[in-house]
Amino acid sequence: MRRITGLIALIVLVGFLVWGVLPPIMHDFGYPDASDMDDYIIQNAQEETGSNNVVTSVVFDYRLLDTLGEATILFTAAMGVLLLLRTEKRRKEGS
Amino acid sequence: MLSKIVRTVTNEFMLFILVFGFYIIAHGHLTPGGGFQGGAVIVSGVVMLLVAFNSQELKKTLHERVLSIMESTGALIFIALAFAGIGTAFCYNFLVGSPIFGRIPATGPNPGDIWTGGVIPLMNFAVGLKVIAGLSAVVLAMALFSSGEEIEE
Amino acid sequence: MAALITHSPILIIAIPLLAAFLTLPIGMASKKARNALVIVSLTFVAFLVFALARDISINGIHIYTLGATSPDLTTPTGFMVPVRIILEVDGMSILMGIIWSIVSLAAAIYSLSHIASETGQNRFYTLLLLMVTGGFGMMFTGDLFNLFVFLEIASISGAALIAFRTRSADTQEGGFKYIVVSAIAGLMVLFAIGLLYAQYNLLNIGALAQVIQYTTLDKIALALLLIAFAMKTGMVPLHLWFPDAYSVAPASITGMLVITSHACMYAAFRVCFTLYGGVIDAPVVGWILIVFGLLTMFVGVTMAVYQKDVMRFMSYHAISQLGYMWVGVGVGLAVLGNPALLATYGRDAISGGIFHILNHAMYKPLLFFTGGALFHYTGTRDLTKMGGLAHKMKWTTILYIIGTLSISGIPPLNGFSSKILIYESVFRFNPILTITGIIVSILTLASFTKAFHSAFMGAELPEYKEGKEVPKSMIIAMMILAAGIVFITLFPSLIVDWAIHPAADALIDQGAYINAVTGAVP
Amino acid sequence: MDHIPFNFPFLAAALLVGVSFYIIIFKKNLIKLIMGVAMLAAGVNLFLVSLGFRAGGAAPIYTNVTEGPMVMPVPQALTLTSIVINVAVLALMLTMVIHIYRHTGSLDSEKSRKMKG
Amino acid sequence: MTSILESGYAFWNPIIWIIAFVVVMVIVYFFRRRGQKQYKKDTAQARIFLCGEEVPEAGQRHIRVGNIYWGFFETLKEYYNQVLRPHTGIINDYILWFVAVTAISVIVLLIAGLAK
Repeated sequence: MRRITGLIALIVLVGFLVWGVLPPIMHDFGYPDASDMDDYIIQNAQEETGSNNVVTSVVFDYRLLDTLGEATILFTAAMGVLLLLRTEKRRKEGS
Repeated sequence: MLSKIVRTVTNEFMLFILVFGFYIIAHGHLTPGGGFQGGAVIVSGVVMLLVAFNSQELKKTLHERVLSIMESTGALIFIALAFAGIGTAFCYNFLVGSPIFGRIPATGPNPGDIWTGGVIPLMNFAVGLKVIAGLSAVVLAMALFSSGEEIEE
Repeated sequence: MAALITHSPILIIAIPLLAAFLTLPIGMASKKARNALVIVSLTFVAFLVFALARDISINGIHIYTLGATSPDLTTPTGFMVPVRIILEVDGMSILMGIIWSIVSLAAAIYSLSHIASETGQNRFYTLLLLMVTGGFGMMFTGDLFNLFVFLEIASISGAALIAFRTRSADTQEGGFKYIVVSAIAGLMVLFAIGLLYAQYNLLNIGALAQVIQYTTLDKIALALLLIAFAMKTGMVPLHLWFPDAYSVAPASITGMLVITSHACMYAAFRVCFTLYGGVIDAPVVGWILIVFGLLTMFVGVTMAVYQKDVMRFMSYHAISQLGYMWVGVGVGLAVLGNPALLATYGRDAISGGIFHILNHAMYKPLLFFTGGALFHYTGTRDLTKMGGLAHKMKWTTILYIIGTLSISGIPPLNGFSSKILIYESVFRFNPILTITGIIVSILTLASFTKAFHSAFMGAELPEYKEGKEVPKSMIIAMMILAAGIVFITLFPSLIVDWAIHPAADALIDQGAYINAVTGAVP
Repeated sequence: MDHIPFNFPFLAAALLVGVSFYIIIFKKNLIKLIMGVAMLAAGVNLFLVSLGFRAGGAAPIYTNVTEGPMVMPVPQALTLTSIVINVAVLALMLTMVIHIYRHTGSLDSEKSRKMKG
Repeated sequence: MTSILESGYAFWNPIIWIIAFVVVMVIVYFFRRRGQKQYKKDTAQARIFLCGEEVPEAGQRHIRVGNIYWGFFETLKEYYNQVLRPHTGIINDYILWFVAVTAISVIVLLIAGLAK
């Protein structure tokens, strides 16, 4: 019972996803519809950030807050792992 | 702890892995790569050490405490660089045009100049430090925990 | 001061982050300095939030472009599309921000003594501050991918905090369920962002809302976004992880998790009203929200009556209260396309839903804190082992009574004033919704009476003869929230005029949000 | 360069998402479930990074590049961020699974379950 | 007056409600004053009377949570059998519900799009 319903739901959802990414609905691979933002970045990245690597200039200048959050997430994960794997031997105020 | 051959080869290769990782970190604004990628390369070397020697051996040289301090330091440098531009706007790339990493490369294809990029190389180093410390702390903690002995904070 | 206000959106996000990075080195040196750092930073953030709220009530939407040559320069000069990340704070965001600042401060104060006997406190406070950062980022950002990043920050730190007490297996199970659910919801959000990016090559919410077409891909993306955020919110039938995660966390974290689920609800509203506002098939989506909201209300409360674990019991009540907000805002969304009905009762329904978010954010953390106080006193969450605790825990009893009356909508407390807004506006849309709401309210009162009797009433049990009232900081934290409840109780229309109606209008008025980004005339 | 039939990279991403959902739903082993989450992340990342491709485009790096179109940089940045996020999520998941196995001695999501109802 | 909340049909004012509540309390207290005078605390009058039986200990006397609302659950047993079935506590089921609800909502949205 669970298997049947699960398979039906899964097939329906993935069917919609596959249908959505096929050509009539999604743009052809390699020929995107719009690219204003990326064209602007490719043209002006060198003057604005002085970096040859446009991806790095996006990561560290145009979308720096995302990168800050990403570094924060890595920090969070390290904190969480070290928190969960901490010693339980000392009962006194640890860390 | 694996055989002596493995340990010796690991010791030799660790040097090259470190050099390669730091190269990727340092040239993040010129060639593919950056802080995260180079840090991951170096952490892969740490994992190699972890396989060759066991975790107790590695624990003598790498302490969680030191690694946590290193990670906090990297994070602090990163956010401090982000804060430094707040005169104009947060995250502003304030070093472009300044004497430090301030050169503007010629528009279009060019051979590349290490002395460009403003805060980007510095942030690459901060992120690299952070990734090295954080991921190796995670890997070491997991290895120690699953090898039965508890880590000390 | 003016510069402080100008930069306040990013400062509110960045100061807890900076404090989080500083917590571990400082905490290794001294415990008192660490606690002072946490409390002071959160207090300063709360002050900044209120200053920003005052500025927004005067000057309208506050916008902040990160890394631009000037913070209000949203698009590069001579270019129509925003390239950088933009923080956009309007009435709705700042209302959520006010809630989050108050509750996080109360939770930090509560933690001071609630986890005083545990190890690993430095990392606990670090993760708490990171969670605060994630919540503020979710509420203030105007960029879809940035929303995803902050959602992940809040989820990961929340999961690590849920599993904080590693000595028992159920905490690990709850944290694991929470992080799996969060990861999958976040990835589906990311997939939807990719679908939108593929068509419009934009990530900014305002700029997307200007050009969005409601094509087939947009419909799939809308479904993915809506259901993913609803799953993070705890909407029936996607609520199954909710009690498992909330009941095992430390009580202070549970109080904060309630607000993170409200933040996900805010994101869902933002997607429905602002991102798709102009093109959305409003009645259909509105009815989806209403139907799931009714299910949420009813199933949540009936499951709550059944529970015997005090924290699970309150978690199910949190679920059922979330249903009121879905129904209220769903009714407003259903009539979004019809200005006459919107003016008649749609705006009131949205206001009621948002007002209920505010009230729920005051009394549900209070109730979770009292549950944590019971756990702190008795060492168990099992209601069948409790009894006669009112003899020892006088303050906790009084605060529990306040929360109970408020959550069951007993006049004159604040729960009533938001529920009557929802009831009377929703009644004109469809009376069934109001009747269900009243039945759920009655069941809520019944179940809380049951819990109150079994935990507090009765003669003093022999096993709880010794022991005294919970420490002072826990009482203070509960007092803060109780004071908020009393204030909202006494001046409901003050709150509604100053905070709730601007928030509802910020949701309804899509053009203002878009203009703030693109500067185009509506 | 001509069109790739059936948008093959997008199709692969969607199918990868489907396969990983199958794993997550039907495999009771928690480690397999985590593998499913990792595969889901891989599918979404493949979708994101293939969004930015432009036919015949070079990598958006000006160092000694040949003239011509460049692929979009922003999807690559988003993919980098999402990869790191998923690394963090997986690390935390594995930690919790280690604890669950320590406590219950089972990796089966049904046997190691303590809470229900 | 900042306490009047205009809600659709009518208004809601907590101040007036509190004033009325206080007035009623005063009246109730007045009635209570005129009650039985010769009631004395801490005497045999105050002890619990259980048909002359011995009153059990505090631990036994307390009605635990399991016994409250027994009739409610007995009446709604069928409903609870139904509503408890999805609450399996297995993580796989949670994701299955997510996939199912997403699929249903996609179908609903697309059909609604076709309809107009």
